Amino acid sequence: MGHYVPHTDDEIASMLAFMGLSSLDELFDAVPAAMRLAAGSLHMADGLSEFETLDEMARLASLNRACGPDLVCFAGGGAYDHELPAAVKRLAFRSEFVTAYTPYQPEVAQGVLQTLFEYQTLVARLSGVEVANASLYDGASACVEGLNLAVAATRNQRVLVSAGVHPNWRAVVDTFAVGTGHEVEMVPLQDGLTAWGDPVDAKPASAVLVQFPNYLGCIEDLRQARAYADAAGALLVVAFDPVASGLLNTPGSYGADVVVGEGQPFGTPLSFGGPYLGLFACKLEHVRRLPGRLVGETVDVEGRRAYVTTLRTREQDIRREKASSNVCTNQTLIAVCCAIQLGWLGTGGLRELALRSARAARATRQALLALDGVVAHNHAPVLREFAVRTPLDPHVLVDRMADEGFLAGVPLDDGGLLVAATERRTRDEIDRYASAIEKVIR
Amino acid sequence: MGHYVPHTDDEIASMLAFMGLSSLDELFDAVPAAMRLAAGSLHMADGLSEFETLDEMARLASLNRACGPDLVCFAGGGAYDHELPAAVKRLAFRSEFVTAYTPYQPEVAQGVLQTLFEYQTLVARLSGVEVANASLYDGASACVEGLNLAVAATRNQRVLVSAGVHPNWRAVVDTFAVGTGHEVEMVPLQDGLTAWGDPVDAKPASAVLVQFPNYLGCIEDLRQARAYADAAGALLVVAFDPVASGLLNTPGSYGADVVVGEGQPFGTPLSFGGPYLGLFACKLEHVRRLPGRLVGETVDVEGRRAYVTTLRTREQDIRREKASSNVCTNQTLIAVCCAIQLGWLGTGGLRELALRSARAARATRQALLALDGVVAHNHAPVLREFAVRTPLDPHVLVDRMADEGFLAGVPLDDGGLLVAATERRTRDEIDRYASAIEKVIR
Amino acid sequence: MKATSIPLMGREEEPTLFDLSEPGRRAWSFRDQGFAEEWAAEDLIPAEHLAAEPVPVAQVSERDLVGHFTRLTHRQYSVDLGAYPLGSCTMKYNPKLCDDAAGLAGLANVHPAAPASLTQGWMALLSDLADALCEITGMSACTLQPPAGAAGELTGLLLMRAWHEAQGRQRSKVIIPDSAHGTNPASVTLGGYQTVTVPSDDRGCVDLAALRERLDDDVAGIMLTNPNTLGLFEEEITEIAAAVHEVGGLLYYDGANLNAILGVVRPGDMGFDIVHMNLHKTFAVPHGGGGPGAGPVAVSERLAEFLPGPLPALRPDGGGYEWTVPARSIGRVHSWHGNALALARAWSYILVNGGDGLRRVAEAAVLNANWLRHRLRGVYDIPFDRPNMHEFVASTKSLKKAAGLRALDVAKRLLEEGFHSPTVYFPLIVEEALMIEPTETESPQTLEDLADALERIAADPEDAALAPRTTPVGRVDEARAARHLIPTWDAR
Amino acid sequence: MKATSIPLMGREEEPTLFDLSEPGRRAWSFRDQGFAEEWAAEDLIPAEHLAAEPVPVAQVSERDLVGHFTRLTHRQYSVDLGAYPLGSCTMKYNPKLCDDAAGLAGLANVHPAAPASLTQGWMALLSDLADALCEITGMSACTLQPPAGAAGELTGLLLMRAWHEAQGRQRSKVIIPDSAHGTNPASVTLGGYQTVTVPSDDRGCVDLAALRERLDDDVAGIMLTNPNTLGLFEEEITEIAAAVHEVGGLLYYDGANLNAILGVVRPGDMGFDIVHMNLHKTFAVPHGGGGPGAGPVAVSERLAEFLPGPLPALRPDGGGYEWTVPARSIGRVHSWHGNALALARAWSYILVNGGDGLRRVAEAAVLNANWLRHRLRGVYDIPFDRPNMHEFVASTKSLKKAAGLRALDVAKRLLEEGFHSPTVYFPLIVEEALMIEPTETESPQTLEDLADALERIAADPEDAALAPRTTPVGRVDEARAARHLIPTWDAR
Ligand SMILES: Cc1ncc(COP(=O)(O)O)c(C=O)c1O
Ligand SMILES: Cc1ncc(COP(=O)(O)O)c(C=O)c1O
Repeated sequence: MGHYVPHTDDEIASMLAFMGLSSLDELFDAVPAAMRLAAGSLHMADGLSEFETLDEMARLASLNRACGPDLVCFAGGGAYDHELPAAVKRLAFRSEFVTAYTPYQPEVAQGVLQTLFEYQTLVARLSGVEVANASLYDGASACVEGLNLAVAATRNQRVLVSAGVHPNWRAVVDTFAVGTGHEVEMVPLQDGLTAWGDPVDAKPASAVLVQFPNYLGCIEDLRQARAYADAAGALLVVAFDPVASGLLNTPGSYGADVVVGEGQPFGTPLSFGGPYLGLFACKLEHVRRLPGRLVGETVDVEGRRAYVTTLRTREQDIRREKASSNVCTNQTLIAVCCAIQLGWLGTGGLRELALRSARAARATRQALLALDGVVAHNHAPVLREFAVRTPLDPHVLVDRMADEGFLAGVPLDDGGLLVAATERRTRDEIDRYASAIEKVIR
Repeated sequence: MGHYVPHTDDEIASMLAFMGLSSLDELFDAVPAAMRLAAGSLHMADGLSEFETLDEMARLASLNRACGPDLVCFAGGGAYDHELPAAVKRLAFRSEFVTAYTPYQPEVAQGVLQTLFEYQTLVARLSGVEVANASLYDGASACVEGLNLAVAATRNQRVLVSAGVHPNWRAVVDTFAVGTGHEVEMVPLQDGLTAWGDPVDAKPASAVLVQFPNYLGCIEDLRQARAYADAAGALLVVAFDPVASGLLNTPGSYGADVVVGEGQPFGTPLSFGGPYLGLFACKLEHVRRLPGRLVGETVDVEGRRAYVTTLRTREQDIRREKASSNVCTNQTLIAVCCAIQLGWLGTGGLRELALRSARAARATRQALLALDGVVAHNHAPVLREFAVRTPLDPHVLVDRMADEGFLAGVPLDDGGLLVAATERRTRDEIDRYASAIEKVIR
Repeated sequence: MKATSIPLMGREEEPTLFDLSEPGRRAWSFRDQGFAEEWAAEDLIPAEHLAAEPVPVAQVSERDLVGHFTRLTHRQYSVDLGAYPLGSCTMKYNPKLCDDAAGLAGLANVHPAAPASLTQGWMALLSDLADALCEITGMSACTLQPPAGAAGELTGLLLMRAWHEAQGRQRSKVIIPDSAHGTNPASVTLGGYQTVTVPSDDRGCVDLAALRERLDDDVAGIMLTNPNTLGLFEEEITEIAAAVHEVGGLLYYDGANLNAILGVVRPGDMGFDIVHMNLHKTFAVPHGGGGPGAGPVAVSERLAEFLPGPLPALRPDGGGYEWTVPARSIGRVHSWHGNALALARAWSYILVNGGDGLRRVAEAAVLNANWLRHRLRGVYDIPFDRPNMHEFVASTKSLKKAAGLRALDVAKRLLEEGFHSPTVYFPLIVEEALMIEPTETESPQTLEDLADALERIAADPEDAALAPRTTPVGRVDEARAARHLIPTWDAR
Repeated sequence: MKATSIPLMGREEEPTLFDLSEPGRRAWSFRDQGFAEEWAAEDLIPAEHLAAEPVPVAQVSERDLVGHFTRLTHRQYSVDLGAYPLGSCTMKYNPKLCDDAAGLAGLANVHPAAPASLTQGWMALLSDLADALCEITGMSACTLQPPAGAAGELTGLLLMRAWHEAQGRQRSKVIIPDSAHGTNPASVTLGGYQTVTVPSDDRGCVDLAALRERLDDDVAGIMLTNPNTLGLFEEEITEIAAAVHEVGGLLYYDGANLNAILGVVRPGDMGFDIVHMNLHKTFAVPHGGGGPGAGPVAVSERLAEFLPGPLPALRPDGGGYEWTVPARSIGRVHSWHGNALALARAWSYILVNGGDGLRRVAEAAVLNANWLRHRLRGVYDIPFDRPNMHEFVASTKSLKKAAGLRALDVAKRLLEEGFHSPTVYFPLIVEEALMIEPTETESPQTLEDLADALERIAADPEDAALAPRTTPVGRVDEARAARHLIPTWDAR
């Protein structure tokens, strides 16, 4: 039995007596007897001590091979191995952030609210549009909400999705489209970039969804996407890598209407894929369709600056079946991490992060392409991730490379290998990585 | 160069200009030119990034063999491998506790002050005397201060120290006695317990210092020590293991005047020996000679309960060369850990901790004594630590046992091996330990 | 930089990160990568993509970063500071052990796209957790992908849809009670269904007759919370289940209130087909100021083949775990495997409690809520004053009429008393509702203090209208926030 | 249990752990040890030693434990909350990185009595750190055992004694300036010496003539802080050193103010023979509310053989590190190897800063202090208004005469302004002293805010007398605490 219920037996007895009851079981008299379980009916072990529990968790953890010095990470594909400064962890894990609920009582929630306000400001800046929400679940859900907004705004169910969008995100878009009835059409890639086709032939659509850089790491031409969207009467929804904004023009600068993305690169460890952070930003004109929470600045009765969740009439608890989204619990704590990490990076650090990642990617790419049998997957420009082809099945390659101490990359369906590099990767690691690849493909 | 100085070059320039200076070097004009170093003169590497620093620290750490599943700890000798609950670490590491100074401004230091007040209460209860200070450095310094108090109280320089007191603590007592001029006499052990001799023969002394249980784990007879101290006109200073108070009578119950000890078992990891926690408590009659800080309860201007450091006229900053001690910075954060850990244990948990440790020690002792060639070192009663003799030199044994995955114990100067067990040690570990001992002594 | 922004010393505003920013200041540092060729941005990125100016973030020292966010935490209430009887939210104490568990490098540093051979520990954990959740809910199979309750609801509705389609039928309606949480109707819409509301009867439960009227062969199913949002157990659940099943509908269980019945009764045994759980309520995943949570969905045998994939499963050859996708899967609902570290926390919570401990959780939660209801009788209205489960709903209806005391005033005044407020104005069917969920981790002494505070508040409605006066900010002008929208610092 | 005790919501008292205690409640749990034989206490311990009753500790749940101590932290100011210009204390920002470093299991879980073969990492770390400290101070050898500055002082005095004895002479006096910290004379006494005080001259430095008068062959040495406690560099240090050395005395350097001169000038080059450092000042070991610190002592060549042991040293055979004890060691001064984890923090701080960074630390610390002195000219008295080092001493002497403003009032009023107060009434030679040490980690903006606040305070002495009014408690009755001593809850 756990040790987190404080009641002593005496206390239980006297509380029951206060209510005229004589056993805990009587508390459940409303439950039809036929379905009630006797104590101990669950086929589950009894509770452990805290220490045995942690031992078991450590045992499970030891069955994984985590990224680190023994498995140097060259994998990306939506989850990146960036540095995590100590200050960010310490601050974000302060229990006031960790154990608060959604800020329903702003008078005692200014800590979370102001942090979210700062987060929204940062996400809006990186996106290049005016307003950002207080987070969504992950990159995939952000894409879904982006398309939902576009469909609601244009009242057209047809959405165009670039094949360069993360395959898992596309899969989630497809799953939810069954409910919303969106007609999802995929636009293929050509040599790494989305082949939109001639705008003249564009049929009406609500949304054009493109990833920037795309899943293959290639930097899409957002002017083309914007032009195609305009021709189709669609909103341009860009799923961006926020790290890219350290070097590249923002999606907003190309006229994106909605900017979504995965915030994991800022302050969140690989975490086996979650909790991550769905970024969502849009032009101010769409703010009343914004999914999820939005924090706004206001004043208190005495005129002091204060923050509060606002435009709440969009939300499910008020608008119910007509809400802009069903999201309630979001990923606030991860947004807090993201804000703090961006604060740590600052203007200069963000640029350095992108630049150093790009350098490492360039060095890695050069080292791989110098190997016999390794060829480029495409010829589009990249930032910190790129694809190659090797003579080996990529799954086999990744398995063998694990024995060499590397997470070599993410296998592509077409037999390619997706390789990412971050500011953590050094010349030495890259050289050892290339040598190991040379060895395993030999 | 580190990144913790916030000043930008522009700011430095304008601050210098404000003072009519033109370079940072000019700030040091008061330093005679002959001894001034040019920038870069230190033979030290340039600063690293946070991440490289942590890598280097991790490299150093990897050169140690830490206690844990790969090196199961049966060593004690003043440093014990107890469980550390997550809650205690999280609370004690909150930055308000960690980054505050000594509570000089009580109005904004009630957190530390109240915690120390609770700590003092707990230490006084475990000691069985009325008052405890806010911590000293470690077990050794607590012994030294205990003797200093006794000498000051009795104006007799002769102190009797049981040979059962931790050898390192005795060494420190000897070191500092050179300054204070105490005449330290050692009282030998006989079959594990201090052989005080007949009180009738006792010559005047200021202090009788005995460890409870002593370094060999044996439970000293404090009635005898008290009687001998009385006969010598000495104060009884007991260096206790606070865990013992979970099962045994407190030192105070035997009439100890001063109770000192090592607080590491409550909430502090092995830490290669520090920071640990010097416990210091005494009868109320000696409070004006108490070394170090003391927190007292009082009220504020509005009559609200408040805490403050008190009887400060004992202290060095006021009394200077006549102070009761020179201690200034103590081990407050470790005292905070101790208080929280004791709160987590509570009355029942403390007893369980002692009982389970004693059980594990009994089981370990039985398992060892069942081995061919292993014999008891002495026949005195023990709590959670005991000594044995094996056919092997204990240093060699400890080295070989490390290869088997155990920290086998602490070698004794007389060829014995000191073995400790705590509530963490399981039947299974004990059996494996005994088998390994059997193997290495074969 | 001034610490007066912390209530410890003053009550001034805390500047934003942007106000603290100074050009050229920095906290960051990176390792030396050791490149001989120091490519410039222009060497790496085609000119047309390169930003002319860096995006402004903020420029602060690590010292100021730490000061800023530490001060902000002093302006934030949390479970670790005190009781949080926020109805429907199950703000129980989150054992610190679970933080340590989720912080293990062997869990936190695993790449989600790493091959199964490198992630056996995670797969075992997820598989064990899914099994336990099935056992607790009386279900057959479980997906851990949904990252929150609402995501679980939508997943469940898509499962419902897939199942109906597999039976070769199209249905368009989903029934929900008028007491339902807002996410239920919102999810119904996203699931492509129309919401049909069924009223509650005067006992606060689904009006069975009214339900029967609404049931026909266009009804895909019903979504129920049981105990419902009034904290009452739907005593006629067997009849409800039979009626819905009879028209070929499915029963969806909104598990937000599962804490009440752990080890006592299982949704599967009540007749439910699909269940979501809020691990951030029942299983002590901390709320994080609004997430992340985890909203696994468990289903009965007949729905298992529709679950999202991939799922971890033991390989038939005994060689560890592999990923499998159910035969007729509706597809992915998350980028990866769900909020994995939150799932790990929940698993550690289940291990430490065990089957025996989980039942004790429910018992104590229900004990606390009932005791508090008894204690507040005569102080506040208790619209449905009969044995409740883990929470109950009080109301200031009479006090409002008599003395103008609104639920909102109680909420604000309670902050001054050192407690977080209950959920107010929900469920919608109770006027001036105060929905109180003490949870099992609050002691009888805390409940007594809370009751005393609520009593004091009821006794002085005028004073309550002025509250809160001791919080970092006073009552906040919400209308102004909406009217004059400032969603970012740049919009100031 | 009530969270009103946190200033975030109210300002009530926080109950003690003992007030929260309820019989039978618990937070603890232990692992199943798997013993078949469940020996009872009576089976294990002779009856005469067994306590009849368990010692009362407290009986609280983990939830209440966490609530209690978390609330207490909201009643506690700290560097992480804001500036802490406490003179002589060097309350700089402590990089969070160092927390991570000291938290490494490979450091934290090492037994201090483990054989050298298992602790090579620790020995390398300690040896590297000792070398770096020697390089920084210009010394030859270093012990890391002393756990704080005062312990370092006493160690140093015993080294002095051992050295004199080795020269075959007995000396009885140690000279300290009247501006010295209280630990200096207290340590002198414990070292078995008599304190002889040398006055400061009107420039705030050691009066060289007065010193010469006091020097004779009964003087064992002199203890100096340089820069001294007025923040002034002893410009005649070369002359002082020569004079002391001439009578066969040694120079002891109290390193509390080392932050001012890192990489700029070294005690060894000034002529000092023995140096202690406060790693919890200069090298960013956090103060922990009053410790733990670390007070290593470094010495010149001729004193090396007297150092406490054991010391880690590279084995002559190249096989790693071994423990060695200097030939004429004074013996141990710590139970083990000093405050090892604090030493590890300091080492990580030195690594991250490097030689270049340490000098920058000193430069910025001195820059900040001088700027602030300039800024406060005309506002407060600056008794020694000339270039200072890392701190300076102001005074309210004139303001007290004119308007009754005491240093204490400034300290209390500054708390309301969101800053910790400076050190007050020290050094003793300055009336109504305000000893201000901003440290290098505070930005120019923070200094400006601090100066503004100090200006406001000087402008309204009457108001200052009422302060603090916004802190968790108001001015505390210290006299009552001493008169009516309540050192424990049981003494209430
Ligand atoms: C009854 C009920 N259903 C559903 C939800 C939605 O869950 P989530 O916030 O995890 O999306 C909640 C959350 O408050 C709830 O209380
Ligand atoms: C000048 C001076 N010397 C010595 C000390 C004593 O150091 P510690 O507190 O580390 O014992 C201090 C501490 O404040 C100090 O400021």
